[in-house]
Order: sequence, then C-alpha cells, then structure tokens
Amino acid sequence: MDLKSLKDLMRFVEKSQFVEFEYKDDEMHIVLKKKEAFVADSIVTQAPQPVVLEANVPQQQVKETKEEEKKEEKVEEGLVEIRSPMVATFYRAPSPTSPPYVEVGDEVKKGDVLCILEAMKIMNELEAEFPCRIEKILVENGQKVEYDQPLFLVKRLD
Amino acid sequence: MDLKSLKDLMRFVEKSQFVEFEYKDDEMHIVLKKKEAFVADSIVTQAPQPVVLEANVPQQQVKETKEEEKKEEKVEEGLVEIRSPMVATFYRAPSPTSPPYVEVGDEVKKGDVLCILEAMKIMNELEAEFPCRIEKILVENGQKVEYDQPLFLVKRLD
Amino acid sequence: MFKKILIANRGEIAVRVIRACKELGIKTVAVYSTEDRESMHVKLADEAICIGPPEAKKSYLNLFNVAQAIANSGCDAVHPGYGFLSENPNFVRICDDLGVKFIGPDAETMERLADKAKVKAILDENGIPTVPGSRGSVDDEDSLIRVAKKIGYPILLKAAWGGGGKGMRVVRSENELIDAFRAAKLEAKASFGRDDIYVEKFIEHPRHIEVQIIADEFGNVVHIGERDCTLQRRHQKLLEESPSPVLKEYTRKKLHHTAVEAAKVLGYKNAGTLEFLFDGEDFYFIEINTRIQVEHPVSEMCYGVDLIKEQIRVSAGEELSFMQSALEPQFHVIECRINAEDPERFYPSPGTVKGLYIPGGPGVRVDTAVACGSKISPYYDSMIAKLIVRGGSREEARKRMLRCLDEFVIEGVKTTVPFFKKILTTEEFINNNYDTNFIDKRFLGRG
Amino acid sequence: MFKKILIANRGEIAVRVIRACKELGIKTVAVYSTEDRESMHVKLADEAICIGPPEAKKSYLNLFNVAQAIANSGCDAVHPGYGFLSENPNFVRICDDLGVKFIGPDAETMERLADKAKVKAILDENGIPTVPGSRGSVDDEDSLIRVAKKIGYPILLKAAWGGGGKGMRVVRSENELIDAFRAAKLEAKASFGRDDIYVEKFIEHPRHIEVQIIADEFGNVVHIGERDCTLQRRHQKLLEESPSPVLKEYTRKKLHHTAVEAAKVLGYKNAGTLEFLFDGEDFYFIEINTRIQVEHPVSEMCYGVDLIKEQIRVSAGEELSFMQSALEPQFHVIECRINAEDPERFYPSPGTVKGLYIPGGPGVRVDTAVACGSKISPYYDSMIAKLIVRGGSREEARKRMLRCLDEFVIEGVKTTVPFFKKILTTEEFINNNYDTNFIDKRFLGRG
Repeated sequence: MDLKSLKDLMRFVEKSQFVEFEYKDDEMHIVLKKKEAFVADSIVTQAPQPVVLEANVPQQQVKETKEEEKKEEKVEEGLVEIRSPMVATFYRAPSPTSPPYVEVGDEVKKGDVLCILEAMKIMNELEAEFPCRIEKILVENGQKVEYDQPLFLVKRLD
Repeated sequence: MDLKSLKDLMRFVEKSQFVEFEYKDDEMHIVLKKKEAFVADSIVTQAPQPVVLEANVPQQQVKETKEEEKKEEKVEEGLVEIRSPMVATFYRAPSPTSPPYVEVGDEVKKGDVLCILEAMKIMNELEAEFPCRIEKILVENGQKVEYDQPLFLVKRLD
Repeated sequence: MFKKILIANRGEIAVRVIRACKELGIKTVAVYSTEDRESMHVKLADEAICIGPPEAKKSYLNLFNVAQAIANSGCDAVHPGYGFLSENPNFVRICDDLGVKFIGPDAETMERLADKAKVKAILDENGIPTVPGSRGSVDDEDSLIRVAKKIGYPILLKAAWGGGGKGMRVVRSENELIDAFRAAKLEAKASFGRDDIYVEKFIEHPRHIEVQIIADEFGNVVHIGERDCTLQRRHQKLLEESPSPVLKEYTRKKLHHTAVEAAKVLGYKNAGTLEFLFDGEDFYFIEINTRIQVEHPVSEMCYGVDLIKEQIRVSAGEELSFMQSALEPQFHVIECRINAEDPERFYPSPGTVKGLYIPGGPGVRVDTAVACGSKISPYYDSMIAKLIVRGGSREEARKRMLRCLDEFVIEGVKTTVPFFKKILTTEEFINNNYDTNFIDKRFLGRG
Repeated sequence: MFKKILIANRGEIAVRVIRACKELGIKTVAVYSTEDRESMHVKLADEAICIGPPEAKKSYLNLFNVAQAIANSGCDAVHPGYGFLSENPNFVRICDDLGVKFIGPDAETMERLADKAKVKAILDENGIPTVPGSRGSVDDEDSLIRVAKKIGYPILLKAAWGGGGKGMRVVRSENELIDAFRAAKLEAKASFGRDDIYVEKFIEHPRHIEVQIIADEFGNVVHIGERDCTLQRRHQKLLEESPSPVLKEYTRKKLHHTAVEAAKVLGYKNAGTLEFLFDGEDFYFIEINTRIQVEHPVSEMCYGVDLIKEQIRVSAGEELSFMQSALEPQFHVIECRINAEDPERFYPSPGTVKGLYIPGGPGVRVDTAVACGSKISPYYDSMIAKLIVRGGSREEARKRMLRCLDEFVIEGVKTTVPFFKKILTTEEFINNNYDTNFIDKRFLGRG
C-alpha cells in the first residue's frame, strides 16, 4: 500500500465510528472495533481529555500523590494546587499588621513568597516553584493545616 | 483485497450493528461481535442459545434451581439432568439379582421407572417425567445421594 | 467421645457447634438447603449434605431428609442447635431409632416439658414459685371466667404448647375475656398445631430473667448464673446481660438455687434454661427451654465456660467438667442480637453483604456466619450476628458495646446496629429503669 | 482524665489504642501518611491529621510533623504505641515542651534504660540474676579477648543500643572473635547510630520468657504474669503464650518477684516488659522494654485486664485500678502474629485484601486494622493481625488456635497462617520441647 492510500485510509478511519482498526496483509487479517467494544473494561481511560489533576507543589510532593487521590479532585484544566509540605499553621502575612503576601488575581514569579507556614515556632516561607496566577486561596489566615493539604489554586504561567 | 473493496467493507461494517468484525482469509475465519457481546462480562445472559441447564426432575425442583448453579454446570445442548428429589441411597435395580431399570442408550417413556431411591427403609421409585434417552448414569449403584444431586444425564425426546 | 457429629441447623449456631467439634477433634457434617450452598457452615464442616429446597419446611424442618442425611453421613451424634427440630420429640425418637445420640434431653423429657401448663403445676406442687394462674390448661369458657376472677385482672392467656409471643393475650376485664380466649386459641392452633390455653396473673412491669443450667447423666446439676433478657421487642429478645443488674445478691442466690431445684424436680438432663419473671420483689417460674439458647454466649463469657463442648461431653456420657463451686461470674457481659432489618420499621432486609468490618479487640466476641460477600436469605431468621462484650463493670461493658457498634460496618443490608446505639444511650438502660415493655412503649408507640 | 489523645502510630496498635480511648470517653486524633488515607485507624479516630508521604522516616518517624500535629490537634496526651517514636526520649521531651503527657515512662528513665549494658550492670549489683558477661560495653579488642576468655565460649556479642537481632553475633572460639566484633560494630552503627558492643555468655538452648509489669506514680508496681516468646524466627517473635508451659510454680513466682524488684530498682513507671532467658534451671535478665508490646493482649486475656486503659489511667495520675493479689491467670492464652508474607520464604506480600473471614466464637480475640478491601502497604511492618485465643488448658487453647487458623480466610495477599498450622502440630510444640532456635533449625535449615 502506498502512502497516499494509507493516509486516505487513516482519514477514513478517523471519520468513522471505529475506535480500533487492524489490518494484516498476505494472510488477510482485519480487526475493526467501535468504541462500544471497550465498554466495561475501561471507563476511566475513555475520558476525552486527560486533565492534569496533580498538584504542583514544592519538594518531592508530586510523585507522592497517589492515583486514587487524583480521581477525587475536580480541578479545572490548566489549574494546579499548591499543597502544604508540612503540618503547620498557615499565615498569609509575615505579621498581623502586614499586608498579605498574595491576593487572588496576583501574578507571582518563581521564588516569590506565597505564605508563612509556622511549625514548632519556626516561620517557614513557602515560595512559588513556578510562575503562576493565584486563582483561589483555599485556607483561612491562622488556620491549622496538615501535610498535603491544598493551600492555593493557581494557573501556571510557564 | 484492494482499497476500494476494503472501504466498501468498512462502510458496510460501520453501518451495521456489529462493533467488532474479524476476517481471515484462506482459512476462512470470521468473527462478528455486537456491542452486547461486551457488556460487563455477562456470559450467561448472552449465551447465543438459551440452553436448558436445569434438571427436570419430579416435584417442584426446577424452580428451586438457582442462577449461580447454572453457571457451574457444563451440560451439552439438549441434554438435561435428572436430579434426586430427596436424601437417599441410589439403586439401579429393584433387587441385587434383578437387571437395572435402565442402561445408557435406553429410551424411556414418561412414567417409566429409572431407579430406586431408598430413604428411611422406604423404596421410592423414581419415574421419568418425560420421554428421554439415557446418555449417562452419574452415580454408582448403592451410592448415597443428597437432595438435588444429578443422577442421570438424558436427552429429551418430546 | 463421639467421632462425627451432624449439625441439624444453619447460620451462626451451626458455625458455633462446628467450632466446638473441631476443638474437640470431632468430625462435622453440615446439612443445607439449596439456598445455603455457599453458607459458612457448609464451608467450615468436614462434610455437607443437601437436604432440600430453600423453604425451611422442605429442608431444615424436613424430618425425612434430615433423618436420611443422618443415616447416610455415618455420624454418631446430632446437635440440633436452637429452633428448627431442636424441640421436636419425634426427631429425638428418630435419632434413637437410627442409633445416633441426640445432644439434648431424651424424647420423653422433651415431650413432658413441652406442656407448659403441666410443668407449672408440677413445680407449684414442689414449692417452686410460679406465676399465679390456672392449674394446667382451661378447656371451657365457664371455667375460664371462674379462674380469671379468682386470679384477678389483669390476666394473661398463654398457649400451652407455644412460645415467642404467639397465642398470647393480655385481658384487663371480664368483658374482653371470651373474645381474647377464642382469638388466642385460633392463633395457637395455627402456630403450634394445638390450641390448649392456660391462664396466668399478668405482671405489669416484669423483668425477664432466666437461669442457665446443665445436668449430666450422674445427677449433677449446676447453674451457670442468670441472664437478664428484659430488653425485648414484641416478646423477641434483643439484648441480654449477665449478671442481672436488678437482683440483690440474696435474691440472685435464691434464684439460682430455685432453678437447680426445679431442674432436679423435672428430671432434666443436658443444657437447659429456666425462665422467670421478676416483679422487683419476687421471681416466678414461667417455663423451661429444653435446648441451647441464642444467648448462651453471655453465660459462657461471664463464667469462662464452653457450654456447647460441655453439652457434647455430657451427651457422650461424661461427668460435668466443672463443679458449682468453681463457677463465679468474672465479668459483666452484654449481648446484642444484630438483625438484618430496617432499624426504623423492623422489616427484614435481605441482600448481599458487600462491605464488612467486624469489631474486635479486648473483651469482644462475635458469633456470625456472615463474611464479606455473604447472601442474607429472606427464607430464614434475620439474625446475622451476635455481638457479645465483657467489662469489669456494667458501665465498662456498655461503653465497650457502644464502641463496637460504632466500629461495626455491614454494607448491603440494613441492620439493627443503629437501633442498639439508641437503646444503649437511653437514661432507662443506663439506670436499669425499664421492664419488658420498654422498647414497645418507647420506640414502637405501643402500650 | 485526658480529654483528647493523639495516637502517634498506625495499624492494629493505633486501632487498639483508639478502642481503649473510646471506651474511656476520650476523643482521639489519628496521624497518617498519604499511603494510609483509607486506613482503619484514620476511619475510627474522631480526627485525623496527615503527617507526610508514605516513607515512615518522612511521616511516622518525622518528629517535626508529628510534634506540630500534636500542637495543632489540641490533644492533652500522646500514645506512642510500639515501634516508630515509642522509645525515642527526644520525642518524650518534645511532648513535655508542648505541655502534653507522653503515655509511657519519662524521658530521663527511657534514656537511662536504653543502655542495655548499663542496665544489666545496675541490676547485677542489686542481686537480680543477669546473663554472665561484661560489665557494660567493651571498647577495645584486648579487653574483649580477656573478657571472653573469663566468661568462657560460646559467647554472644550484642549492641548496647540495639534490638531485634541486629548487631548480634555468636562466637564459639577465640579465632572468630575479632572479625565478629568488627562486623557487629559496623552493623550496630548502621542500625542504631551507636556501635557500643557488650558481651554475654551464650546460652545454647534458651527459652525466651518475659514479664509484663505496670507501675503507677505512687510507687505501686504489679506484674501481669509472664509471656513465653520462645517461638521466634531469626530473633523475631512469632507466637507468644501465657502462662509459660515450662516454668514450675516455684520458679514462676520467683521470676515474677524478680521482675517487680528489677522494675523498682530501675525506678520504672507505666507499662513495661522485662525480658529473661531461661535455660531450664535458672532465668537471667536480658533487657527491659519501655513501651507497650505487640504481644500485650496475651496478658490481657490471661488475666482479664485492659493494659492500654490502665496505661492511660496511670499516665493521668491515677492509682493502679488493681492490686497484685487480685491478679490470677484465668486461662491459658496463645497468640499468633499473622504476617502478610509468603509462608514458605517469608518475603513480604503486600497487596489488597479481597476476601476476608475473621475467626470468631468463644475465647477468640483478633486485633487487626484490616478489613475487606484494605491495602497492605509495602512501606510498613508486614504484621496484619494478631490472633489470640484462650482455653482452660494449653491443649484446649492449641486446638482452638488450629480451629481459628483453619477458619481464617485472607484473599489477595499471602500470609503466615499455613506456617502456624505446621508449627502448632509439631511434636516439639505440643510437648514444649523446643528453644528459641527451633524455627530456624527446623524450618529454615539454619544452625
């Protein structure tokens, strides 16, 4: 079969309802499958667009996130969660009288401080690992947070 | 097969209700599958021919037979089992010196005695509920049998 | 000792008996209906024989098939459990004919003690306190009116051959009497096949307290303390505990002594239970149950004994393995009967158990035939588990029971677990301030 | 009494502590790694705080996160369970700093008793029999050669700060000595961070017998009998029982007395265990464990007490709720540790539990955090359940254990259930004719 014929065939299959097409020559072996052929095995893998659901957070967190958790989350496309890398108390500002580090709508650079995580009387500054826009702040000022808890919902800008 | 023929075939399959089509040449191997063939592993309900798997035995036994049991059995099409309606001892003949009531290959009429089921010192004659040919005798002479135990494999002749 | 025991029952009690046999090194034979093919008792037994279709009448109550299964199995003893054939003297006679030991009293004793009115009369003559009432059953309506007047209203009409609340009527005045008598007779006939009715003084606020006894063939009779089964719903026991929290020590000792005396008067052998009503001051014998009971684990846990093994040993002709003096209650024990029921309306809730977490840890015992994936059949009793806990005090046991009810997860069927959580936190239960009418009045709006 | 306890652990011991708290009316806080989100201890606790990723070092052993979780939770006490941070004096100090009660001994005591060589020396001075050996750890190779010669071969080299068989070497003659010493030092350093090594006479055929004690703040110290943990695989306990089947009554009493005396000499508070070797004639102290142990249910079931509740009460400043004279062994108790392991080769077998039937009935206790559908993680200890049974005699308990092992169904992971069935039917186990080397020799082909 020449390239033109192959392209033609590919276009043809693309427009068709078949989700699987197999063809062997000489021995003539054809397999054609519509999507219905896959029902039951694979509801999950048939999701039309693979949405990035993982949180993108500092340290080694992404790889810790488990498959099961991903399903639970309903994060819009392109948005990622920044999660707490420790058990701590969350503060939006360095002191009660200072303005918050970030507000919703702010665009931050890599390395900008997002918040303070206070643990065992140590003030830990949480920095952005990538440029992003703050879409939502998920915890209250002064709130106690656990490891892996989502703190910010952001849109990556890189 | 040329491209035109192949497209023609594909159009034909696309419009069809088949969700899977397989074809091998020379050896002539065809597989056609509709989507129902893939619904949730329901092998039982999708059996092409509803084979009568239930034992057809005296009394109210047929309706007692449960779905789960049917799956376990591998009875050929057209063959039915005759099961024990009681806990008993199975005898093929009315006395040790008599010939057996039936042998494999025998054809029996409705009402013919198939065997003796002895329970609590009472000799119960088990009669055929329908005309049939004895294909297999599933228990030994003198064997203890439980309720619902298959005794004969027969082919219905009505 | 026996070599092989056939268990003529299903569910948790069949599992319970199989466990005892295994620990005694005795082979076991299960019997089952086609509905129970995948049941736990079938899986745990060494052998299993199918005895009929799902309906109990055609399988577990089918004397013919059960008897032939006994013959076919080659067993040398039969344990009847409770319910089904356990109180059927004809079944005992069949076992005798087959040369197989029935684990329980002999047929003559069982038959004699089934006539509740007569048993009461015998004990009365022997100085055992019974509820005031008619001497035996009352045949005609004229004698009934006379007897009722003599006892004084309110009175209770009871089926002489019955149990479980069927054929029972409370009568508060003479003009209700004849209608109630006829209705009770009809119900008794339908339920038990005999319509003999006897009369008792109706005790308005009774506690239901029973004494477990066991007797061997050598004349030794011991009691394993009392069980308080006051918490009932429509005469069905829901929760049992031991020791009874309302008995003073003197009354408790007298009750135990009375029960042992009564068992001796009646010539009883094997495990049995004598039921009493307690009105706050005195107790009155009401009936004897000639079998192991659902709630036997309460006594086992409280006294550290194994009643099923002891039953088997005694039936095999051994002497009782413990003396009365060795038996002291070591804990306070509470049992809840977990039923597959809608906890609001008490309809049975059959189905398949999808998720299951059974509570464990210290002082907890669970008797059940249910595992993950088990089918709860609509054909049989809805009780799916017995949850039994012990504590150093009643309060510790109550809190442990609540802890266990919190842990208990049974998905796929509705259960009475939430109902028990409510009961165990009522002021009445905590303070022991209730009688046998408590649940019906408080939760079912029944007088 | 405490209002809220944080349990700094996971698995069955976390579940065990939560149960005790619930029964005492105390709120509970679970901590968990991301791997344990769906774990039983998280479900059963009133609150739960995620403390890190799956690796224990970054979560359950992460002092920083656990400490902050304690601060955030508002708890007033911490139960450490066993393993993880339970024997870390720094953790105790952090609890002190946070104003939260650590349920166990104080930091000073824990630190002092962690030096096994020193503890031995102190007890030796106070007349407590210890295995003959070096006074404290041996620093240089010349002294080692001298000490070993004086004790006489075979000798045992042990890590002063160690446990679980790491940093341990048997030496049978002087020409093996130096190599073994260096290897043990390296292993001790790698495992415990310190390489102090001390020397003991090696007892060829010892039974491992330990005594459970508990002490309050008022100077009351009681023992809750002994546990025989002789059945070990590569120094890991597999099966424990109580009472020990090899002690004569006189020796048993002397052992109990010795353990209580030793605890007093060491100034120990809270629940602890004193481990001894028994050579058939005499017993010798080897070490003290300053925490609750895996096998504590054996003593609980044998003596009818609740050690976790008692630990909590004692930590809250209450006096012990029982006196020594009230404690008598009521049963013979056996425990099997069920591990998710290939029973032939003892590799861990992580996976998902698909089918589960947990044995029940009389005299059976199961402590587990596993339910139908639970994931057995490769990150943590492979012990998934403790199966504990009691009997009126050792033989009844043994048969009950076999009955329970037969009933136990765990599908989806391999377990040591089949291995225990083999052990419990060996002639050696039945007749008590074995020592700590039995499993290694008989089943692993190790001398």
